[in-house]
Amino acid sequence: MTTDLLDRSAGTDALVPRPFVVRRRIRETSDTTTLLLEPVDRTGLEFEPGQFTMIGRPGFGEVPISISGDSARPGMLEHTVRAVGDASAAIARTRRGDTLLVRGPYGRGWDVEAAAGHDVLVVAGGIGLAPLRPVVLDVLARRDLFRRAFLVVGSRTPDQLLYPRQMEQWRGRFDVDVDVTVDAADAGWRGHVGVVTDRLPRLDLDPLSTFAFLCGPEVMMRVTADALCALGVPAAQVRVSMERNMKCGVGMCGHCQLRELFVCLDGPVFGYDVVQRLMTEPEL
Amino acid sequence: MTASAPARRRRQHRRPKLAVWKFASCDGCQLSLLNCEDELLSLAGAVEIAHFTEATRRSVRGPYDVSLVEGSITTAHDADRIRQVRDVSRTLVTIGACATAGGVQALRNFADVSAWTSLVYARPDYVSTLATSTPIAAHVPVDFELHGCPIDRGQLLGVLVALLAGRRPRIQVETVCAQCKRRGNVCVLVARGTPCLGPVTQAGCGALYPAYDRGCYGCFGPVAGGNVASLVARLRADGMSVTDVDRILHTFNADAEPFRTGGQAL
Amino acid sequence: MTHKLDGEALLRVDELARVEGEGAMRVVVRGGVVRDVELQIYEPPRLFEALLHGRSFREPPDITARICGICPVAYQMSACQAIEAACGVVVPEEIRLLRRLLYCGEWIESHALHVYLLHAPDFLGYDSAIDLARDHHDVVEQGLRLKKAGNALMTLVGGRAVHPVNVRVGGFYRLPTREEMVLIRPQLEQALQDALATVALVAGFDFPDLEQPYEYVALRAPDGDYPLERGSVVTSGGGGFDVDAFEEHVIEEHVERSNALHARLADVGTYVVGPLARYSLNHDALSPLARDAADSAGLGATCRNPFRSIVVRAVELVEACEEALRIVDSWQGAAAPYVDVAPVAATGRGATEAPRGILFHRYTIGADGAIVDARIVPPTSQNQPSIEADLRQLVQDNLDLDRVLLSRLCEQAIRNYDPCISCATHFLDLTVEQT
Amino acid sequence: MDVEGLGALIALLCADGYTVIGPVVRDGTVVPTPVTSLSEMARGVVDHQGPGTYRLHADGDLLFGYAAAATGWKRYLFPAHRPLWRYDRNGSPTTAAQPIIRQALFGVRSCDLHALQVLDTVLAGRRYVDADYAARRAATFVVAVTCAHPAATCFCASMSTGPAPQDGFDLLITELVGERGHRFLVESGTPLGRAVLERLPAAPATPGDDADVATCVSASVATMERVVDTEGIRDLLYASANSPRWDDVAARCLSCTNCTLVCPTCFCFTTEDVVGLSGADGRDRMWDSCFNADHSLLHGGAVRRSTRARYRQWVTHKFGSWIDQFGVSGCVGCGRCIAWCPAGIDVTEELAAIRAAAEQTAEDAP
Ligand SMILES: Cc1cc2nc3c(=O)[nH]c(=O)nc-3n(C[C@H](O)[C@H](O)[C@H](O)COP(=O)(O)OP(=O)(O)OC[C@H]3O[C@@H](n4cnc5c(N)ncnc54)[C@H](O)[C@@H]3O)c2cc1C
Ligand code: SF4
Ligand code: SF4
Ligand code: SF4
Repeated sequence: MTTDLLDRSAGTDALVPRPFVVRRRIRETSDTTTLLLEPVDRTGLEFEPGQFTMIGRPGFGEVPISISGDSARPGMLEHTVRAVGDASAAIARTRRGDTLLVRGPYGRGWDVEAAAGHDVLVVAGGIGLAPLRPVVLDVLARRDLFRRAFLVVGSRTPDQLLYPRQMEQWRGRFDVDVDVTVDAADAGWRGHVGVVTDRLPRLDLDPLSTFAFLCGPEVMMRVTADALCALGVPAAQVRVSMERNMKCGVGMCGHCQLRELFVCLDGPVFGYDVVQRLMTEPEL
Repeated sequence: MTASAPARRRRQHRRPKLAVWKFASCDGCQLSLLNCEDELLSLAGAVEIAHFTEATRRSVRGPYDVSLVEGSITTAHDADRIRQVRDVSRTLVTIGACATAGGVQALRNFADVSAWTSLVYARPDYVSTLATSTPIAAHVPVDFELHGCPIDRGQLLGVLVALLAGRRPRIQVETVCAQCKRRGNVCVLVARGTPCLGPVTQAGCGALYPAYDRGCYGCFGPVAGGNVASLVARLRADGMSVTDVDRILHTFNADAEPFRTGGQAL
Repeated sequence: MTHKLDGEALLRVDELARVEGEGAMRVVVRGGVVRDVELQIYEPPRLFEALLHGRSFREPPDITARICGICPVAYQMSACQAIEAACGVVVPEEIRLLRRLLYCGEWIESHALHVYLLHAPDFLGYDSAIDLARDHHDVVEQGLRLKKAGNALMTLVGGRAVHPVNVRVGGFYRLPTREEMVLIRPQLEQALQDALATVALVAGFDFPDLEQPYEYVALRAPDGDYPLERGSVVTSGGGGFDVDAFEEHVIEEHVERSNALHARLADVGTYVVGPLARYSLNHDALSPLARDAADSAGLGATCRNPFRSIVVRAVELVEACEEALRIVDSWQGAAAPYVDVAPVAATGRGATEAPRGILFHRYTIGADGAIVDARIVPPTSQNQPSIEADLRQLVQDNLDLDRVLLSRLCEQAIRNYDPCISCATHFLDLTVEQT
Repeated sequence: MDVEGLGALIALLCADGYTVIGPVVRDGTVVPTPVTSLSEMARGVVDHQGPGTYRLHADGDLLFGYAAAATGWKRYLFPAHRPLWRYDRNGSPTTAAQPIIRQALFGVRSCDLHALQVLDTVLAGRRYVDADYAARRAATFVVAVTCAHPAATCFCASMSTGPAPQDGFDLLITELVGERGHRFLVESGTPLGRAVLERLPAAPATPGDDADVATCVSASVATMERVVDTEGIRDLLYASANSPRWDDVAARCLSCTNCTLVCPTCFCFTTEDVVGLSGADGRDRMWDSCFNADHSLLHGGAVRRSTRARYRQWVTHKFGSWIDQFGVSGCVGCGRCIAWCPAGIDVTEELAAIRAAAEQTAEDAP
């Protein structure tokens, strides 16, 4: 018998969720909703930008969702959820007062600290802006710690853009360069049309002193990271947030493995130097 | 959200209407619903059983929220009838091998039906039947298919519960082997050389057969992506004849790909 | 407003409910006389006898089970018996008892289903058991409990309730253990109590008057057993023959309006199989408890009112529960789960008492074990002519009845036979027609 | 000690409140099953294993004359299906703690001892802990057995995980036959084991015993047929992501999950919300496999769609990335995946072929 194991069995069960109550819901786009959740036991959820929770609606299953709120205000848990399947749709359509079940926060975040004293480049595609919003909020809150700040946001169409009001505020600031591009414009769109990589040259980056944080579809991250590396940004200074199937979020269920990496524990945020090879191998 | 709001309003105002329809079949799958003895009355409280001839003479007019369809299409009349059923059903769920794969009666698809009819009936001219037995999905769009001959009671309840909650039913795609190992059965193929279709059959029965010391005969149909050719190679290597391989693949899901090719799959 | 059937009238029920399968009824009345009665079976043909051609002689228990989800065990038992007869194999006593136990499970399940879910609502004026449950929750609960016990027994011996997997030619794949047998005992004891309560319940129903002079045909089992898994054929006319001579005595005809075949007894004509026949020809073989229950329910030694078949089924529930308990208590295991059966080029016949009556199978097997010829005579096709005769009599006797009520009465009369249309198709729409 | 001595050990463990789980013959195989006496356990049986086959024959009178049990001990520590949590009376999710029983695993071979250590690391040795596993493990007494009769499928010697148990047991039994009769040498590996041993009627070990054990072990190693060349195996696999051998094995692999579910170290699980007619009740957890399509499912489809990718994931994880993740190999050489693969796929053969293919490519390269 191993006594140390006995000690370990006494801890809280990582697989048992805590109930949270939906306090506010903001409809972002036709399929995406931001939820503000309050823990029933009033114990706030301290997190680092880039971390996620395992969140479920009773009876519908549990899925990993990034925390999209302000890490300086942990009392209210914020998630932006795109309804793509059963679980996410069920979560996205909860109403004020409904209970959701939450475990976490889990995973390794963006490590914004590391970018202190450098230029910060945030590139987001679609729902990818959700895990990056805490980065933007953090950088803006401690703006003096960083050099230049760029935010490049790509969206399929103008009406699919997340957080439009906040984006307006950020655009209004002189200490951050906000650039929004869409794949397909509508009549009222006066901004850019094209992919995010098209926007990189005009930024006039200082490659060696740039920290880039990317999140979006896997191909978009790969193409952007490759473009940045080609510009001379060290791969270790390019961070991407990976997505894999997760049943536990704590490195036990085996589902999120990317060869030797557990995306839930070792990531979801990785330096591009770590995952570049793994991202190019199909079906890994 | 917009998509769910009408569903919610509906639920508040009335219970969803459930209809059960029968085509060419043995009634076993419908019976599985009546076999939910512990849940039957609460189920009847949660839904309005609007049409179910095996259980009630009252039939409430459609449209129906959920239609469970048992049986395959073997007559021209039934081919018309299933279209009418589809028209009055919001969600149509097919239940059982007959409805999802044509059933055991689809063995006619491999034979000469007029010869068959005269074998059974003295006056084959009195019998109107199609040359084939085809699954419902070959005639109308189907929202969800529940496999098995017969279907599993637990899976049926799971599907109904999901639909009641406004959720799409989900059944894990995996082989009978996976359930067999979880159950702690001893593999009859490996330990006895008993022919078993478990490695290529969709799970659902709870790996019943191996627990009864016989091989799986595939009544839940082929698992998606199953490698029938490799299993046939093993069965042949164990000394099974092509005829016997054909027989084991050609039972209740005979006309489902890739069971259809039978011993030729190699 | 009521509509009576005067002059020329047509009474039709297009979709018979609470029967197993699809059928309809049509009765034509002209000048106050019933001219034509038809029970139509539009259950599409599934051609089982044909698809058995060329299959292995080991397959009929699994394949023919799929003829009917309500009485798969009956098909498995008759098939095994016929094939074993062809191959010259007699299974050991313990295997026979285990088969009888499995069969008890099916009787309990099937009878409970029919009595409570299909037939009782007619007597109590409800559309279904679910409506009945709204006013008489305990009654329906009792029925479901009984049904569940039957299913549990089938699951224990057969692996599952619908299309059991444990039956094979020569016996079983796996024997239930002594512990498993002991575990089911309390459920069977409760079932016996529920069965006795069922007799008391249904004995109190109102039964329409109808006495029918039919020839009854049933099995008689050796050793004073109530017939289930074995026996030879006897008739109320005093006749009798071996199962092997079944086809010499029973003639099946194909009737145009139906996908089912009608059977007649040579020299006699219309006959009836099922609970009424079985009970009337085997009253002496009932257990004392079942016989007492029948007595107290007012059933004589023979019963000729088809509406009272519900009481007979209840008595048979008592018999089946008791018999199951007896077998469970005496179970000592068996030397082997099955005996080896090697194919023999021969023809074999088998008949057992399905819940709805005699189910006959005949197979001719080739030396390689492939089936050369197969024939199946299910109970419902044997009863179809009598059902029509009952309807003719009922409509004639009740022509002054309101049309809706008459139609209901006819449906109820059809349900007396618990017709299993899925079986008969190899079988119903209730229509009385205005011409 | 003699056979009676072993009987006394089981009686003692039972009396101490342990549920003794020992190897029992069931359906023609040896399966760990709860027992109350030695007489229920397998005896005088020998196993014949090969790719896709397992047969048991009566032979001799040995208690441990066969290799590791057909199914491992995993399910006694990591159940195939267990409730994770249920709602408590206040509607809060609460651990669905099942009563943890004290159990004695009787007859654990060296490969399975290593497998337990692997699971200890995976499920209870890192930041997050499977509390249920840890509790079960803490309540487990391990009686190991020196493996004297490996099966044709075994290759623990290659994996440095056997056949002689080194640690991780409370008691260790070595079955010896020879001039001095049929006897059992029992050693303790923990204070707890020693305390049990001291209460048993056993003669103290004699100087010759150690030599007899050593002979027994070397004989065992000598009979082991299969080998895996573990030299640089992780890098080999990482570099072989596009080996043509994956296509070859994919043609045979049924993607049936048997190999992963019999493997004593595979730990993948999935979860499922438990819902009744009256609503959600809680959540369950069950064994899953990387051979299932749903395992790598993302919105839009599975990452590993092909059998080729799934087989590659399994082998690469077991023999390669496991080392990066947990510092040890994920394979303990028990050979179960070979015997219980319906297609008879032999992982040692596949590894050899992958190595050969890699060497071939290296040669071909200028
Ligand atoms: C670390 C991380 C952070 C994420 N953050 C967000 C976020 O902030 N907002 C957001 O809308 N989405 C986010 N996702 C994606 C989200 O988890 C999936 O959209 C969701 O799991 C889909 O599940 P479903 O049941 O609705 O879809 P279905 O298609 O019905 O799912 C089927 C199965 O696949 C799994 N699955 C499907 N898609 C994914 C996926 N993309 N990632 C992981 N598992 C998947 C589900 O768990 C389930 O097992 C994140 C994913 C990860 C891994
Ligand atoms: S699938 Fe099988 S059980 Fe279901 S109705 Fe058809 S024959 Fe009967
Ligand atoms: S390797 Fe063998 S056991 Fe594993 S999934 Fe493939 S066929 Fe099944
Ligand atoms: S990979 Fe195979 S041999 Fe290795 S531990 Fe797992 S089952 Fe045993």
